[in-house]
Amino acid sequence: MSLLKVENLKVSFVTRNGTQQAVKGVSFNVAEKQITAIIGESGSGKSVSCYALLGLIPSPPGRIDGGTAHFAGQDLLALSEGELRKIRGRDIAMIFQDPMTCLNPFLTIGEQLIEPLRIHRGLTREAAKVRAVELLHEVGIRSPETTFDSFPHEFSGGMRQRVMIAMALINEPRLLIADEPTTALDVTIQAQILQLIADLQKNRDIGVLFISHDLAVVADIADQIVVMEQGEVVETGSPDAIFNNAQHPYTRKLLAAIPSGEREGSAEECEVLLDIKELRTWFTAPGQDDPVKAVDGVSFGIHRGEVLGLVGESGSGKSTLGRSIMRLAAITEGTVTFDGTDVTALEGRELKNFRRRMQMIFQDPFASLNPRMTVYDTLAEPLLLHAICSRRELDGHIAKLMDDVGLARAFIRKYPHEFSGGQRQRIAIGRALATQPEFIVADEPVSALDVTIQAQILDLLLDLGREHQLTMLFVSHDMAVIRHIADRVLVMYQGKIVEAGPVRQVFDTPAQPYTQSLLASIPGAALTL
Amino acid sequence: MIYRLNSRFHPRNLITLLAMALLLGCGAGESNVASGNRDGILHYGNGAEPQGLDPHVVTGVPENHLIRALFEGLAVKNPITLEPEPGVAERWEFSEEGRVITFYLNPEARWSNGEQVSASDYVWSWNRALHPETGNLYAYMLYPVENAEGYAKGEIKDFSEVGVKALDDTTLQVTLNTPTPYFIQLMDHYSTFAVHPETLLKFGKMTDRFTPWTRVGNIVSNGAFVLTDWALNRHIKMAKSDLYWDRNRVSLNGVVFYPTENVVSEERMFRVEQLHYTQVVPLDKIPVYRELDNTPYIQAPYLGTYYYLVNTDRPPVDNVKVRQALSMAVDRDKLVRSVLQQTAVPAYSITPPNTLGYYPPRVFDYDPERARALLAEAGYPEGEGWPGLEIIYNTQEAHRKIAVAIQQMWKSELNIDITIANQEWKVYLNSVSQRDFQVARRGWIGDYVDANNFLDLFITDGGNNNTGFADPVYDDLILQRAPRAQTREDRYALFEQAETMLMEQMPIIPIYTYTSKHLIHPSVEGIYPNLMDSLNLKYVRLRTEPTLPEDLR
Amino acid sequence: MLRFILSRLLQAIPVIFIVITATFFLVRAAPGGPFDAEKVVLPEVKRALEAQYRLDLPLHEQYFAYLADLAQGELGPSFKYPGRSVNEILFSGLPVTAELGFYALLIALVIGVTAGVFASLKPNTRQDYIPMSLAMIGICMPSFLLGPLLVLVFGIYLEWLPISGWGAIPGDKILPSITLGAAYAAYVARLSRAGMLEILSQDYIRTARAKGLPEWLVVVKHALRGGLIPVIAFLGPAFAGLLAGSFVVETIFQIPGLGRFYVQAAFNRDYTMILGTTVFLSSLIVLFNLLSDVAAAWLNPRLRSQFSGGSR
Amino acid sequence: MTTLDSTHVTDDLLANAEEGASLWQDAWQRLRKNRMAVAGGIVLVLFMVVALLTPWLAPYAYEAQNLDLGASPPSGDHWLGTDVFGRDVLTQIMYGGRVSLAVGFIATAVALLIGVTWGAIAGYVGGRVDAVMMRMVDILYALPFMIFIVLLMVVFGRNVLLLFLAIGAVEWLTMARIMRSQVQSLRQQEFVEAAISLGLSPAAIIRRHVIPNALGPIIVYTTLTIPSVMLLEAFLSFLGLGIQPPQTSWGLLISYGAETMEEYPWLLIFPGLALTTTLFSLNFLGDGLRDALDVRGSKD
Repeated sequence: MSLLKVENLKVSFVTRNGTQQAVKGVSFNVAEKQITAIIGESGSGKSVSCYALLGLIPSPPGRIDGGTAHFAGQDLLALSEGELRKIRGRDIAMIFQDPMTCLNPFLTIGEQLIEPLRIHRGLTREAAKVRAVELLHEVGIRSPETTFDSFPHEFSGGMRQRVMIAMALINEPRLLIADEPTTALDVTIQAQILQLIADLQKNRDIGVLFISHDLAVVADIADQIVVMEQGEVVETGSPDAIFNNAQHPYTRKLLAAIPSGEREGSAEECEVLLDIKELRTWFTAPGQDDPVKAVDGVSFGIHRGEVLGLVGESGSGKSTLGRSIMRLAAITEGTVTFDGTDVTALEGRELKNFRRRMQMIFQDPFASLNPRMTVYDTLAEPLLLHAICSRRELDGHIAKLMDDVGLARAFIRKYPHEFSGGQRQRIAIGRALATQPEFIVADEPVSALDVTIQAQILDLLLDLGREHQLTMLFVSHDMAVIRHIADRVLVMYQGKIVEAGPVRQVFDTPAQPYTQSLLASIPGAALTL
Repeated sequence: MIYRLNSRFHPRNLITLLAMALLLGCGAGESNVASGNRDGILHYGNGAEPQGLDPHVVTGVPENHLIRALFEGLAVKNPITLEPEPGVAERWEFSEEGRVITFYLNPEARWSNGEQVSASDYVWSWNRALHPETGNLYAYMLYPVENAEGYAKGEIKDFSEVGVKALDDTTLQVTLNTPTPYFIQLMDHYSTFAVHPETLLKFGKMTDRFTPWTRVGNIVSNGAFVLTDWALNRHIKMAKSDLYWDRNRVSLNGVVFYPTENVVSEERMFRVEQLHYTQVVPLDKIPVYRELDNTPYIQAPYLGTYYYLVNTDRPPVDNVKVRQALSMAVDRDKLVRSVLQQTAVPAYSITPPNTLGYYPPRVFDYDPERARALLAEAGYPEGEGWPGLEIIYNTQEAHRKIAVAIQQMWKSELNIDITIANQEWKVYLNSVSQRDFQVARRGWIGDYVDANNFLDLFITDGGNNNTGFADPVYDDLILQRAPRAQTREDRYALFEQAETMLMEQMPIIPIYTYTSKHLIHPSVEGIYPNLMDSLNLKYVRLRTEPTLPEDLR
Repeated sequence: MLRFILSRLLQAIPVIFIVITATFFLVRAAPGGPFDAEKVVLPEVKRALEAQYRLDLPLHEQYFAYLADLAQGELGPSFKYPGRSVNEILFSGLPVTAELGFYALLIALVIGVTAGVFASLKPNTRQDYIPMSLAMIGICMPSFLLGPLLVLVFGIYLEWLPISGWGAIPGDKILPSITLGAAYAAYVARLSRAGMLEILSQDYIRTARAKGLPEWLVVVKHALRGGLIPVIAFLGPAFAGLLAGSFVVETIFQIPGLGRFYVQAAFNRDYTMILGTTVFLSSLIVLFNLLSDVAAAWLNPRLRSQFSGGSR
Repeated sequence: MTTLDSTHVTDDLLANAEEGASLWQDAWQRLRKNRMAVAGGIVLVLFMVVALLTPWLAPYAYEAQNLDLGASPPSGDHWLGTDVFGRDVLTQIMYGGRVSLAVGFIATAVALLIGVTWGAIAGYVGGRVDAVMMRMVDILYALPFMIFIVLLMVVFGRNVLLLFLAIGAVEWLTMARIMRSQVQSLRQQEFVEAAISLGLSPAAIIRRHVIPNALGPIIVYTTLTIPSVMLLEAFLSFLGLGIQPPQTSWGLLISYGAETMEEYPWLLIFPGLALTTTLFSLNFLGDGLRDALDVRGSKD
């Protein structure tokens, strides 16, 4: 029995560079009381398809070119905006990817939560509140009465996503569309939210359309999987069929991209390149007395040629630690000794020379590249700044860098926005490598990327690391990624290092409960371990 | 919609609030003129916000209008003939040689608190007006009085040496330095008015400038009207005084003065009948008014001359031939006809024509041929080798227009380049007093109707000379010989002689004689435009009938 | 929050002090004095006047005497209007100008926000171009032009509204408020359009739509508050600027406000008046900038709870 | 690596690289496609060409008066009518454009230069430096403008250069504030951190990374500044600082025209049209430029 039947859906976008077909005749079914997952990389048209069903694509530039979508006896695509509005939030509800941006920061949680009830059912504020509080409780929010009047920023990402889910479920819809609901969350939180969605689906017998780029995520919960590539459905099947007997090469590629295994041949013990002693980085927000102890007394060393993984949830201080080492955050106390020099005291020319030897790769390749500089300019800047080469040799050096990071030379004059996320991260890596550094801090370099791209970038980093004999501090919240790339692991929690050791030791015999919970939350565990 | 907004801030509330705040029943009632005609209230457009109401402190035209409504001098001017007629003084007598004047005060003359206006009030007030600590800018009006100048300059300390005595309550004796034919006229100038001594002393010393004695409720005055309301930059309201000696002749029940700074706005207020009367009319509006039947626009000769000061120490205008050439190349008729819209009379000398029967000599004419010849004689044939010349004027539209027109006349007639520079008022005053200019725009409005008031500007080192013109013969004519002249004819002949000298030397280039411009609502009677622009509100009466011509809108 | 306000007020003290000092000496350096008039002022008179106003003292003594008076809230006597103190003139003009400014801002907000929101809903269509073009005209239309135009049309030809005064004739506040508000309305329109465009592209707007909210509710409830933050930030300095900038409007419409005194004091070299208005105005600028920061913070719950520093 | 190889690489780069070389060339390509912006640009260029060639193009000498003619409405001899001196209005507008365009662009450029630099430094350095710099802006805001202008006149005399300076000096304040808030938000961006970790000096970061990314709001504000500068020029000229008659400018023509709008409407309408047309052209060009410089385009 199908709850939603989409047939031959076509969507295109009219931009000033011409019309682009985003969805090219997609058909799929969502069965009642089941979880259907749509899998595909970003740009595959999976989100656009779902938004189009509810009339949520911005128009212009978006345009639905054809197709039908039968839901409860109506063709959604043929409904007027007013009729569609009655269905939205009542019969079909949505959860979005980023709970940080999808809740209105100016309104209280409660106000936003009861809106669908008041709109669609005309409930009084009081009646709606009773219902909302119940639901908040159900999605696992503690003391919902008091949090009812809180603002979104007072919640963590996971809590906000719970609020979003409560908001979607408040009118007891028959279909829930979840658009990458866990992508922006930490692994441990991700596991909880996935569990919550699965539980709620079972308890309420609703249909769920779950959109994700990560096969591992849906492996545990989906009843049916639809694989999309470039606006078309390439394969549909049960999870068993998809995982064990994938037909389409693209599906196989997705499967292969799930990070697994660990690095072979760990680097042998070498001299210590970077030595960190009792490092503290505290921030004092203006108007507040107590400092935030982001990094609170951390000591460790990194050996030359080693990849050291640093793992922890968001807010654990791992990024601040990386930035402190790079002298991007002001260190409160402690020393960072790089190749025998204490870098915390460097200034001027010495600092500049030190910067040449240490580079950083940032988390968000969309933000870490100057949008107004071409690849050429971006790569030329460090080369010229540190006089790595003369102006005459510049083109050659840049070409070499492009080759190294696997970018076609023809892209040299393009701007960052013209590249995909993975390509941008390659540019960022190229920029970091341009100064021929000895040490690189990689701050969650793959967490903003689709799984398939993630695998490529990790492999690139490993290859380049070997080739250039790089020492690397690899920061991530994802245990699977750390396992894939690191030689040794540090586990960070609330500004302190709680566990350290070789990868195999930490993964096989975690000593701390916190490490254990991190390991338990790796998605698709059944599949890979 | 059942759904109710809970947002604290909603545009709809704003709109309602705004509508309520602005449209306080926008039914626009009757005009000021209509209500004024009914109630006998004159609505008077009075130029800038007055500085104050203290006769010994303020200067300026708007203040003059106000003070003359509140106070009355010993003698006033007939609004038509300008001849002196009784004010506070019923009559006055000259001694034989004309040096001593005895004023007999009207025993009915009252302060607004009921007290009689006494001769000793005048002695006290003139002491105040002249006292060196008062800082009265118009103290010099009383300088014809014996020893007054010395007292004002601090050379004489004892006021009893000054020639003013109260013989009794109603008799005031004034002794002059020399016979001064225009002295009675000065009694109508506010700097010679009496103030009520006890009232002033209640709020401070005699010589204090800034006490609140002129405020509503404090002020005691002796004129036809009393102050009832004074709201800064809004209005000044006066009501008819029931203690004024000539109250039976006063027809108005009250006057409302409106301070306005914008000429265009004031004319528009008149047009929509918010004002009965205004004296400022935008130049370009005048032809429109002239074309109306029964026009409310009235123009009258005025005792003032518009001229250009020439700095006779600065080349090239240190050469008298250059000055003459410049003056002769100004086509005053054309200027008056076009730029000034016939609101002025071409002037060829400093004294306005018919200043109490005196007509200035006409020494030169508009003569471009002669001008070119003079310029060639001065060494600039056809403008060759001309070093340049700058005209400065204070920032004002009318001055600009004249400068632009004259600049072009000199350019086309004499082929010389002129630059024009406007200066902010105080900067301009500074430039003129420091004589930091070549040619500067200037105007002089007579304080009293007598050629002396214009001609004594140019005595050597006179404070208002500013040209560098210095001629002992001229000084002798003005300072020594003219005052001693026995008859009016002799005196005027001496003035003519001096004025001819002045125009031959040409330290100034006269341009035009002012006219006064009035917009008078047809319902107003008794406003008589005159040479001194001296309006006595006690003669003004309002009728309800005629209205503004329809096609004015 | 309280600490932030206190620290800003503390910062304001040196600012205002420097403004006073600089103004005091700048004004004295300007040519022409308060008593210069067209007819020459006799030296003996000038001496008397200078003595009455303390101008005969050495400049630094005048300065310290002024500061001492100021510390007691005394701004001194006006030079131009003898018998009136600067305090008195300020307090007579302030309510009028503040009222005028308030209406003008209200008009600016109502018209500007409405136009800006409409434009932002359909960017790059006629619904956007027309209000935005009007806004451009509003920005370049100086009030010395708009005021007389409004007077001609509504006051003289149509005879709907009074053309001058303030509070004397019913409806006489309408034209000046519109004239003063027009330019600000134009700025508000542009700012709110930009702000709304920014907010309307946020994810949470999509969330609101997904809930099935009607479009007007999406706009009014979810978008407006965030979209107006740039407008709020603009309002503080705008209001302070409005008090100084109302000069032209006050002159055209004969309004007894502060703006006329502020400008004319400079022309008259009314030393105490210039200083008085400047002290007053600089305090207002500081105050209103602070107010608009606080208001912006108050609108934004994130800033409200953990107010992060910086200024403006 | 051999030299041969690197030559080959260079050829390869040049042969395959797509589109132009710099941000500006790229922007130019985009700008050309924006019809309104191009129209605006053409109008502005046209106005500037006319302004430059005015001495040869103008139908009359600009100071030539015909007092007997006086103010006359548009006619065959005088297409846009004459003013009270009988001077040709078209000629006046052409000559006025020279002044207004020059003042508008140069004074705005001065304001831009000072304001952007000041705001960028304050916003980038932050902390105490920022507080001091912005308090200085506050002080300048609060000083009485009129007195300032009068003093300028006295100290430097009448000088058109001074006019640019005076206008630039007041207009840069707002520019500095806008720039500062832009820089403050850009400073948090990862690409600025990346630039720091590359070892770029703060000056280079501001120049290369911050300012290009803040161009959008700067351009928009600039297009709004130019017309207000033109009107400010009229006010200053009126006070005596700036140009003197018979020279004129659009601002002056408009303010004179406003006085007689009832009697001689053409004296207001035509200069007003000139200013408005310039303003709209600027606005379209500015919006176009902003979009063109926004290399991300419509994709995001």
